[in-house]
Amino acid sequence: MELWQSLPLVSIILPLFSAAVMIVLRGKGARAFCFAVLGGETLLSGFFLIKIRAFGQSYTYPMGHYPAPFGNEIRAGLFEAIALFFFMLILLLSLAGGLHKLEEHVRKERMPLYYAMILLMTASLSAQIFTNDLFTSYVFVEIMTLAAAGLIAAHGKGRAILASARYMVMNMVASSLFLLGIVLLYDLTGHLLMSPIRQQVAALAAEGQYKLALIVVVGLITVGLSIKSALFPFHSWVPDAYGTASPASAAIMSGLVSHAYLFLLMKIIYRVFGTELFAVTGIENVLFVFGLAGMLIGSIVAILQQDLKRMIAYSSVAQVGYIFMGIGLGSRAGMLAAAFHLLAHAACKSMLFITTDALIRASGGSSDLRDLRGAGFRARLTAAAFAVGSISMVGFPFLGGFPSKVNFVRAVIDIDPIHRIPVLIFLVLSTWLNTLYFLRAVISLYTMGKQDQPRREERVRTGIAYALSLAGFIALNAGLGLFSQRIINGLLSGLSMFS
Amino acid sequence: MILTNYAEIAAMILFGIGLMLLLLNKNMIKKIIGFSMTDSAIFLYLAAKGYISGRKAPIVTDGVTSAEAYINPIPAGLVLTGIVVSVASSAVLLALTVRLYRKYHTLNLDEITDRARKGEE
Amino acid sequence: MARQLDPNGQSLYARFSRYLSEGDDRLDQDMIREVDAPPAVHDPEPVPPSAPFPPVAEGVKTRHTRVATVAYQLIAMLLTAAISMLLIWTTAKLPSFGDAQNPAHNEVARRYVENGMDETGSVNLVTGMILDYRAFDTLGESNVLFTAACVVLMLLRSGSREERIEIEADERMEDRNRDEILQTAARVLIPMIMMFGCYVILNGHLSPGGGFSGGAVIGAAMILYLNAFGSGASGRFLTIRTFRFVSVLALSFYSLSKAYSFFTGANHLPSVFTTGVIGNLFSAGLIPYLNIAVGLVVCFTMYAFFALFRKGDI
Amino acid sequence: MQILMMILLIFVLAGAVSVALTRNLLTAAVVFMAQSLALSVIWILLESPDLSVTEAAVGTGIDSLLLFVTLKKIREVDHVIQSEKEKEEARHGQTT
Repeated sequence: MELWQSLPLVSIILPLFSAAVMIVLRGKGARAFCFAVLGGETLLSGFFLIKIRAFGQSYTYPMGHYPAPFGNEIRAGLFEAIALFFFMLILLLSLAGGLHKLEEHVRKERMPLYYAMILLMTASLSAQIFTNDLFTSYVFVEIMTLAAAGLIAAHGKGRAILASARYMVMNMVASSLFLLGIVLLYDLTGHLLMSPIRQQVAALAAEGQYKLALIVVVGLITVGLSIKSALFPFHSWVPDAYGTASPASAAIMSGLVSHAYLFLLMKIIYRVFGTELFAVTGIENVLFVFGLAGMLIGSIVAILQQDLKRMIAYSSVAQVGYIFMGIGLGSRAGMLAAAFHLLAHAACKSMLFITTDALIRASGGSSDLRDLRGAGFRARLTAAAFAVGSISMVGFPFLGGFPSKVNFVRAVIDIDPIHRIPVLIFLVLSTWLNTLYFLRAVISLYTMGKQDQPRREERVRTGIAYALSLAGFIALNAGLGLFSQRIINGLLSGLSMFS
Repeated sequence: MILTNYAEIAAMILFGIGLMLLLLNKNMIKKIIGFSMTDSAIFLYLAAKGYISGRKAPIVTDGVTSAEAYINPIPAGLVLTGIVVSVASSAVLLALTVRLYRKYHTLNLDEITDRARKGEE
Repeated sequence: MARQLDPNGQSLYARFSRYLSEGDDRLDQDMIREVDAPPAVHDPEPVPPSAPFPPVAEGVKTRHTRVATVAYQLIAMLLTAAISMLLIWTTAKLPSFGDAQNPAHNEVARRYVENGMDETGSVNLVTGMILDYRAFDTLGESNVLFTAACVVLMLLRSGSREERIEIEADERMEDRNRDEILQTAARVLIPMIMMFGCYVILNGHLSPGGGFSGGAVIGAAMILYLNAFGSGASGRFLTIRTFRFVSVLALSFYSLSKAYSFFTGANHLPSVFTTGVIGNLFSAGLIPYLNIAVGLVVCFTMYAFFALFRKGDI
Repeated sequence: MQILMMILLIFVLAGAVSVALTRNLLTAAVVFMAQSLALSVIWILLESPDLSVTEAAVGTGIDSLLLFVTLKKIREVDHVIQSEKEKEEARHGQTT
């Protein structure tokens, strides 16, 4: 066990330890310490990515003195390393970007608590990515839910508290269903670690015992995690949560929280049930149908929105629909397309939420789409970032969105027509609807009505951190677009060693 | 099967009642009690699964360490962790209720949403 | 003090100081009424408490929302009924209650029972399993409690200095009408409860209990102390500073010691903490120290929850 | 053992139904506390004493205590609104 192989353990324990230390610090020291830890964590995950790529296969790291079925363990592979690196990068950039507005919304003596929650969320993110045990994933899912509720309520405004309460109620239902699924699975198989469960479940499915119980277990765990990651029918908390939270929280919530649960769902499907059982129980088609519905209805409702933040929130519901449709295809290529879209959407959505800060300031404080006219000239870099994010989501080449759409099409070419035709139709429809509401916003950014001429010269003052974070986001999206083939190969080999 | 699994079935009925309370009731305090009930139901189910009739609690007494003498310790450990998770989540939910009541003077979630929407425009 | 103390000023601070000096009784009524409903000062747009929202008349609700709520309730009722029926049906078919051949009682459980005492050194196999075999969950566990404490601190802790002074005033009011029965009972009960709590924590690996239950028992004793003797008495020791200090100490000790034992375990290095003589008080390697750390985190967090709910500050 | 277990389970379920039906929040909180106590006895019957100590201390002790404190806080804000209304009527009474 070489030294670099205990990097996953460090990436879990370091944020936990520094979150505990954080509540003693105050003011500038707290902020510097938080960014130091997050920066260090990003560097560690980058270094780990290089090492695991050279290593070539995934390994299990026992947490404690006892081997696999007896003690707890974490498992690290290439797919986990890529996901952790991207999520840490996005977290760092969104926190740097949203910092200015954050200090406006959150009172000074509550900032250390906010940083503590960000660090706890980092720890639970890396724990969910690496864990190989179901009950540990439930405990860290709970940490992430409570921290996310704290992030939404940090805003302190009445509506943010209401959004946090509605978020908590929905997620508590989801956590109970998820926990019940784990408990039933433990009762059937006697194990909590994913690989031993897989053998037991395969044996049970082969003998044909407990058929109904297995379907119920798969259903409970999938429904629990899809409520948490805002799949179409359960997305009622999304517009409030992302709409009223401050830009940094909304970016982190939409970019990381829902995607961490999605990553966990992918891992459970691959490692606990196995794709064939997942297909046999029919839950796969349910996800497929809800994914398609989410793509369409999410985009339609986004068009009807007047508020900028709510429009972006509904567009994230639509993009999560893409990912679930990819998972619902059931094939390895479908999962690959879902994984790539997970990364592309996380990078793009966080950028869009961060840009809302300066855009709203540029359009005189109102987040209404109609007042956005001419904001492109008053906040140049922000509008450029918003434009890049929008056209990336729409699928413009050289940016993140295009390769993921190509992946979806490639995933659907060689499978049975029952899946192929609806996917192609819905892909075209949804991309068309995306262009409607995204390009409408981008065009209104850069058109100058007659009455806006005098306000042309006013520049919106944005700090250096804000500009740097937007530049980093644009580079990230462009990198996703240009190096997409290398990332796809990495994901492919990661998925092959994932189960 | 029905007669032997009466503890688990009672747990599932409690789970159903708790879930119904959580989803249907509009009063925040009722929702929180419903949520705690759902969690207690799951832990009742889990602990009932760990029980082996005719065996003692998993504390080694006078050196007997054969597996036939004690029940399965794993569910007890999981439930111990779960109880504290459910208390932590109820505390956060209650804090949110107090803040909501101080601002909107009602516990009814739909009424709060109406007042929030009215307060905004 | 940027604000100079205008003696006849209407601000609460001034009236509170005037009350201290003159003890004017009419002022009491005013103080209690105003202090009880702390205006949500820290909200950027505070809703004045004196203009409560007119209750939303039934007619005002548009037909759309009324139909939506009825539809939502119908679907939710059907959904919950369907879920619970399905669950009851599956539980009836699952392995039966209490028989030894259930799949759950497999070699993992057998190993925990049979050589649990030798490997972890703890007589109470459940604590051994929680703090040694599956210690990663319990590390996550105490951090769930810590996250909840952070969120409640952020939500309920009153921000500005004036608010804290108002709440101090409110506490002074309540201190005066402490009833004797609770105080005398508390004087007898609290030491007993504290002793029982410490016993449960320290003997976590020998008898039932452990960090969580012992911490909750001591937390309950501290809450009883706060209720009986008011925040003035409990404020001498139990303040926000001690809460921060204790939870930083306990949590960092916990995560570092667990990181050490995970690291040594993964690389098969011999760990410094051996199981020692089974049955002694500090015998099961790290377990008693971890129990103490978890106990401290739990008891101070439970006390913090109660204090934050009751008077907005620990 | 089985009969006591069944009685306690019926008590817990009856408590759950009564919480669902009652309108008064205080009775709901008290019934919830009683349920926790019954659950703590059930854990003893299921041979896991750790859980009964924890459930008794945490479920009955802290969880219900937080419910009661929240209800107390809500009563206080109610009491303020009543005094608001009386003052407004009094002022209204003087002006007419």
